[in-house]
Amino acid sequence: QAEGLIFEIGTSETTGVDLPAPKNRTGRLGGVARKVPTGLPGLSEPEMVRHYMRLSQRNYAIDLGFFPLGSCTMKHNPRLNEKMARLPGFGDIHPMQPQATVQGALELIDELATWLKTLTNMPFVAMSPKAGAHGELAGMLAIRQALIARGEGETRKRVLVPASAHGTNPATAVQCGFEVDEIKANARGRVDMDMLRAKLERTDDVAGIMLTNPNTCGLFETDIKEIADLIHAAGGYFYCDGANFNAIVGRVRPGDLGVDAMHINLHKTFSTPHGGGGPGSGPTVLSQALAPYAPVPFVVKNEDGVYSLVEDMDGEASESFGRMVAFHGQMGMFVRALAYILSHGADGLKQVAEDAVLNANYIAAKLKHVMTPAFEGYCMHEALFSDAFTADGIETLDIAKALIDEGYHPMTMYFPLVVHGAMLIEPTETESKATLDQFCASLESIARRAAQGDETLKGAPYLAPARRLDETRAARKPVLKWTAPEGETVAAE
Amino acid sequence: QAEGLIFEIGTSETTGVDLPAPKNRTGRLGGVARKVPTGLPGLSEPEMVRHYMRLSQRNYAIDLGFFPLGSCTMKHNPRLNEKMARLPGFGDIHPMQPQATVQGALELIDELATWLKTLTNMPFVAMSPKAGAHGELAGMLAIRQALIARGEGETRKRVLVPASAHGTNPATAVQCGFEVDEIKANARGRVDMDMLRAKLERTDDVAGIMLTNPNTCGLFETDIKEIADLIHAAGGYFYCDGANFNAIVGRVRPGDLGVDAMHINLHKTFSTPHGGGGPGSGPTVLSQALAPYAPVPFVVKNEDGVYSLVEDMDGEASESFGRMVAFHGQMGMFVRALAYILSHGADGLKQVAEDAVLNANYIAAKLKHVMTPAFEGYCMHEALFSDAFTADGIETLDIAKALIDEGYHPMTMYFPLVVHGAMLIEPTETESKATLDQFCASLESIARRAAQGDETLKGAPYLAPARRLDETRAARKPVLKWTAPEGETVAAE
Amino acid sequence: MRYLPLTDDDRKAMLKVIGAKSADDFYGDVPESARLGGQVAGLPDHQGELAVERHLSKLAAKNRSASSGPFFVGAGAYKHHIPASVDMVIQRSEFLTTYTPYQPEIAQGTLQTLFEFQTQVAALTAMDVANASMYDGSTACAEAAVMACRVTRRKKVILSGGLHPHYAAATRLLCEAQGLEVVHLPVAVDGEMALAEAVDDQTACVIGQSPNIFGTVTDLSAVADAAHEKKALFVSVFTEAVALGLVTPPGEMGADIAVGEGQSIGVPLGFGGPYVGLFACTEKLVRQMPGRLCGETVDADGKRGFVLTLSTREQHIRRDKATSNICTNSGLCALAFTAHMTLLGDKGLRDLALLNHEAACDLADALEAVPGVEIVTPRFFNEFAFRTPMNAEAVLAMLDEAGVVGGVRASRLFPAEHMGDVIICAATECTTPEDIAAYAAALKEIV
Amino acid sequence: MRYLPLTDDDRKAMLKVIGAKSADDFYGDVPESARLGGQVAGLPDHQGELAVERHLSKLAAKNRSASSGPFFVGAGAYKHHIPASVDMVIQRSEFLTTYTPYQPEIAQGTLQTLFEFQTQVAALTAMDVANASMYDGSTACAEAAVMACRVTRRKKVILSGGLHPHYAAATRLLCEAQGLEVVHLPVAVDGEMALAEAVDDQTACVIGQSPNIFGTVTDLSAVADAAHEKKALFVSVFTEAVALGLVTPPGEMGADIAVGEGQSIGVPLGFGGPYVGLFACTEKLVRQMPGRLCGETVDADGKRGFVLTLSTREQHIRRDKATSNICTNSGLCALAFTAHMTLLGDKGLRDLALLNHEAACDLADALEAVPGVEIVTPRFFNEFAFRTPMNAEAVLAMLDEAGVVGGVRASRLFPAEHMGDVIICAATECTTPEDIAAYAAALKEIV
Repeated sequence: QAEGLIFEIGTSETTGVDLPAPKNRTGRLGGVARKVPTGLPGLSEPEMVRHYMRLSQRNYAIDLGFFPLGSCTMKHNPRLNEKMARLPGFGDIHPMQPQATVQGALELIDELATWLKTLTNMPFVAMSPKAGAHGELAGMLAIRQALIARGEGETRKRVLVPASAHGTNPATAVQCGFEVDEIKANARGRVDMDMLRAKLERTDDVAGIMLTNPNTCGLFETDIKEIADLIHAAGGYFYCDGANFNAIVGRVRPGDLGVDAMHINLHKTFSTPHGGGGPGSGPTVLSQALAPYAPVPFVVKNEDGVYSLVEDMDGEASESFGRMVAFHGQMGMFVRALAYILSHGADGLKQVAEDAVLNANYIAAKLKHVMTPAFEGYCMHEALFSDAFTADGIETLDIAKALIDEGYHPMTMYFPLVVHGAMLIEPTETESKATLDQFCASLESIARRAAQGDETLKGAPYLAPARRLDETRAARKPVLKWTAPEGETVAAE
Repeated sequence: QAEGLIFEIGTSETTGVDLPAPKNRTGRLGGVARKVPTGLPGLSEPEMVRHYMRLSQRNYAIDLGFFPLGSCTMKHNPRLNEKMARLPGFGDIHPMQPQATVQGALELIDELATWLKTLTNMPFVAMSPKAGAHGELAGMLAIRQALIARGEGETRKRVLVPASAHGTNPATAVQCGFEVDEIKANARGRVDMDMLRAKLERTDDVAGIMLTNPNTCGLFETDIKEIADLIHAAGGYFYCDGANFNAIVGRVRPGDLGVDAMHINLHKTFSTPHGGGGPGSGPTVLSQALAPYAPVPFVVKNEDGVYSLVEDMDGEASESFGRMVAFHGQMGMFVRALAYILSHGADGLKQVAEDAVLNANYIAAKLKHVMTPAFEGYCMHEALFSDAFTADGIETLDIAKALIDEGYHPMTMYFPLVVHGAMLIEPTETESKATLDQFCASLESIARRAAQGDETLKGAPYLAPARRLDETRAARKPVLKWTAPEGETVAAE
Repeated sequence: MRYLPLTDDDRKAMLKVIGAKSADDFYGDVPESARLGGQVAGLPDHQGELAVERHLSKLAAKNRSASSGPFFVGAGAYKHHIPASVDMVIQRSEFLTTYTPYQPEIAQGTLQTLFEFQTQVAALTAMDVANASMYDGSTACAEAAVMACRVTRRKKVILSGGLHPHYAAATRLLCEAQGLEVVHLPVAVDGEMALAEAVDDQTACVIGQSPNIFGTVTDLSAVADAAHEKKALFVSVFTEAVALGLVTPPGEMGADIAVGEGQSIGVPLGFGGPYVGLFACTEKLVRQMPGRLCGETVDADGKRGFVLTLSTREQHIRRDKATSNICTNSGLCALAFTAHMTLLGDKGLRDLALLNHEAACDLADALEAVPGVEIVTPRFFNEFAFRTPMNAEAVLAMLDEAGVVGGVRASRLFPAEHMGDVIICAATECTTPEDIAAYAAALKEIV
Repeated sequence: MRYLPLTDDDRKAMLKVIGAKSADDFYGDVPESARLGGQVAGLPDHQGELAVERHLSKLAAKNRSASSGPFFVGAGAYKHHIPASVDMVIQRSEFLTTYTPYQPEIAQGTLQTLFEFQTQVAALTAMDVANASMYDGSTACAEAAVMACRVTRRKKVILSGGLHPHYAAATRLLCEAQGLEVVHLPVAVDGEMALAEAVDDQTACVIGQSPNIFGTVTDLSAVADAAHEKKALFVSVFTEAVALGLVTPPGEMGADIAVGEGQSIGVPLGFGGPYVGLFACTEKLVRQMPGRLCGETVDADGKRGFVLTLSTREQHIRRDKATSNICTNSGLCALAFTAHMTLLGDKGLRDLALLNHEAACDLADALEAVPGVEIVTPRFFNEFAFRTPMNAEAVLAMLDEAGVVGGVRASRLFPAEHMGDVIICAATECTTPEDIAAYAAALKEIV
């Protein structure tokens, strides 16, 4: 059943490519030559294909079934998008080609930027961030630069961050030299406004706030406009974590809420495939106040209709905070996201948000009698439960693993931290009612067993490609690469 | 676990395509309008993708593991070939476009034809047959036409066919109006030459012989040249079934053996994917004697380097037996086959044959002590065993199904008919020694259980997506399509 | 070499186990005179992937793809849009790289899709049952003719003058090889109904087509009635499967056998193949059908499952008594068809058909407005013939220069007929108003 | 709409279960002023697949692809051939459409490939350990700098003058945001060794590149020694991963951290992203690494398995104490890298590297023969800089007209430097003798 590692099945003399024989000319290397062989194993193509096909069968995926991983927004990845990204005119162009030879690429970036700006009602978007957390970095660096431009770069260092924030928020703030000041959630799962007001009694050290909306409890921040007003009044900026934009896209424009910066995870809202852990893409929309500090490069359309890249920090970009990455961002993801956006249109994107929210509320409604809803009232795109309903000894982890045996990917576990044993279920808009009904039936049955203290849950999963894995062991004495068994120096046959 | 039928999960109002709204103009139809709705269910794209992905998981495939289905030649299907077939210049051209706009396509057909002719040392190849059996038809129709041209079309009707032949051979002969006269195999698994000579005592009714070489016992017909001479002396033609060309490609040219016609299954020898049952492609090489009768259309290269299609039965094709299919054959398979051929080259194809034969003999050598080899001596590309070694009550079927539980596709069962409980194992050249060793160990263990009469074999497979299926029931009262349950007229929600 | 996993060390070790000295030992039965000294002469050695890709890309670049400009060629193959997810499904390893489902326990994926395919084809054609596909429409037509002769024990097959000439040729070839008589009625744009007149007591079947090669759609119910009156079968042919979303399907007309080309749904143009032949018939004829059939059954646990069935009709069991010599279907193309049809559904198919018809109507309107052009097809779906005041070959060549691939000249299809001024052209959902305008403008320039 | 499975009937039924009247009910918390009456204004409605495909194809057609003619652009991204099987692997549903392997029991496919990836990267760089990939080479470089400061508790980062300027910019940005000092040595074609002079007691790390932005390869062992003497770290950067098959790898030079771009192996040019950052270091620094790590363990049955590990370094556990804010890797690109590397193996990689070097040597020979052209890179792998007698921008524009994409002008990379006459060009296994001849001929015409 187990598939061996390539190091166990390949040899360093085998190769799955047929290259012309080199002439072994190394004359211009100046003797800077590798001495230690890599020892890397090769496989013939049939062996290589089979290795990866077999390994793939040990994965679960959205193409195979329901994947309600809260906050991660696992929706259908249309195959048209893959096809488009592979057009030679997109997939096979070099980031440093003369700009005259990549006008279509620049136009595409501009077109996607226009959509993002219009959907958010924000005047500028930085396209180069490589992922959501990188987009946070872009936004916070823009805030930092704006404060420096105001001469307050050294004094305003405090960033307010709710306890329910994604871990990336505080981490990003720190990466930008800020200090994190935590705000608690109130009983309704929103920002505790009293605490916020208290935190803003002193204003001269306030850089801004990082707030997720809809927040990580799956709730819309009711007081968001007041929060924006308060932070602006305190001289700070409002960073909105846009990870959950999927719930409001096409229905609510963050620019209308007073946001100064917000990253958009293209894979969450616009369905670029997550590929088992990336790549992401995190374009960051910016308010008029922050736009001048946006990173280079960016695309501008000239009056003659020609697109150009602003790469240097002069002219239009003289106030830019600088360059975040080598090239122009995740072009491959831009193509996919635009294909998705054009396919839906403004009407379809509104429906996306509504169906995502409808699906989540449906799950919440169907399960509220057997599980413990974390908060009252309607949720947005994800339903959040605490583990209060479980019997002693049964925890969220057990329920998650039991779902695997029922043929589902588990929900997000233990996040947000503000809810005990949190279970965050995000169905997304691309699931059918039939799927939700089946899932709810399965989860209901597991929840009942959890409530009754069914000990067999502790052993789950029983039917997965692997049984429960020992994570403690992995961390205690990390084995991070394959090592040849004693006596073998290179890969074995 | 089971995946519902589309009729059970879709609705006739759902659609997974977004088309512009039609205007419902039907003015030029003249009232010839469909009255009964199709009732066909549609699925949204996410549902459609998941349906097929889940179903796919109920299949075994060469990409996943060893597939030693004898006579079927399941070898690695390179993905380059798929990529090439999808180039718009091949995949998106119409068979009836002006010939000036498809010169590259005609050149490709000509280039592949040149390879096939050179590899077989035959002067002509009919490219249009759609599959192996269709290639047989091409060859036998050419023979029929040649006999008609000789004025012997009505008298020479007898075609000799060995008992071990593929079922398509006698069926094809009959389709062409011939009568089948069966020849037995000798103890060495080859044509019984005495019987052949006896059958050829009368010659005036002999149309030809249909012989598979290497034959379906996986053996090279030792007397093949004598057979060719005998049939020619009798005034008949020699049709060679080329299904097993994989064993000799690049090493032996059928034209050197006296063959008049031979089809080549592109999927077997040249690795075009078999797609769960087709499409095939069966170009048929023809000797000088039969070339004039080849079917239209065919490609010729003019002196000015321009390629043209001979489509009409005049000029060069005035003796043609006619047209077999609507267009030019399986172009998509031609592209794949040529990609495979160019990748291997003449040196690689020779290695293909040798490795295929080596792998088969290796299996034969490893298993001969626990199973019963059908014949003595070396085999070609497949190893053949009889069921003589099994205990009473255990049969070939049980061994095959037990192999499924070991993670393999079974070998071919009960074919060729000349061997009792035949097990025909064809590894092909694209399997590694490690795979063969593992397979042999598994089969050896099953064979030992079969020899001991282990009754649990009768219940296999236990671990497959389905248990043993009731084929008798399926045939007794055939259910060949889904029918709505009582009370539902169209597809259900 | 990249596709061959054995290393030289492996080969040596394996030869040792076998007890052979070299691979030459295995070829000892090859006649001396046929043993090659080395590799086959006159052919190049192996090449890397980059080199092969370059060579084939160069050839591909010499062809003009149907999507690269205004394109109006039909005549039995149609340029339709194929959703990307359809190609993804057929590229799935488990579908692409498996064999005929001889071992049903590990082939339920293929078998269930075939069962769904059969059901869809039956519904589309409004027939009782369908098989798991044939090579293409033309061979399906030929098989239908010989099947009709088997069923009726008669020897005469009558083909309409509107039948696709390639289908007619393929049918004639197979019939005549089997000693059957083929009567081919005069070529006619609108002559399908002549079949009703032609049928007699010796007739095994009449074969009519709607839409026919000139695009003409006809309700052939009267032909079916006439045939049945003589105890002959009516075989209904189509080359454009999308048409059945809108025009009267074979089953509604009383067809005994319906055959056609399924390429339009899910299968790329691909210069003519591989395509997917559709074959359906009435319940009572099922045991005379050629080709593979998939049927429902249960497994040892009583669970629903699918198997190939009624294989006693087939060559691998019946050998010289088989209903046909066919040993394969067009599995992967059938999968593409069923996957695309599953996306479409009834509503999608009907809309698609309407869009096709509307595009053709727009095209006809535009061409009709060109002085000297006369539409000769009286009723059509998405394809029609028109007469030009000039030689059609010359017109098409000039259109070609203007960047418009204008259709097929009737003289290519019917070299023996006097149809030098007729062009057959098709429009589909891929045809844009700009394409149509370009066609009309170019034609106006020419004639 | 094709991606939305809910029907209107479903929506109604679900609202009823929930007890809501319409979707509007769910948005009751949205401030009045931010509630849109209808859909977002100024944007078009949904389009079918054909329309979207046409629009995007049109945009794509406005770009000149690297494979469409002689192409010599490098400078941090390289045109290499990617085997078709690599793309097939990354398009596999189970890899493409899954998430970060948070539930290892149903993510062993992803996890094992990451473990294999880490091992390959460690072997390629000759380092002890590697992580499961970063966004790209430039961000990996920036993370290496801040990591070095964390490890050494020092605040000074010294960048060589041969470091890719984009890498330098990204590194400077992150360092300065964290209050770290960045010293950038003068831009120089062959100045990596200057790092050895520059390192002092305050230095957290020196960052050198080989091959550097001008293509110069250098054995930086002496730089490593000098850094270690001052208890600073040596960070070794590369932008062309294929080079490591032939030139001295970071580990052999004594690097503490090796970072680079992995695009060259398995990842398409794609206008600059997504790419795959490689990050490796010595064993003792592992707990200070940024990014995801996959480790070996066992499951409840004692079988080998893999999990994400040492996540206590990461933001989702450590939050504001994390080693980095990075929350994703470049998983799919890492899969492409590892799949391609698995095809190559040691032998394939070495041959590939040799072919690259030989192509560049041939190119250098051909350009050197053009009067007035001077190669300025003293030792190179597959990329070098040359001086022209004219303005480089003008030369490149004229080359472009001749159909040759000749490289990158140094003035685009270093606008502040006086390098107006320098062109940086690269050759790979995709470069043909004809490409090189075309380049030399065109250049001869121009200068």
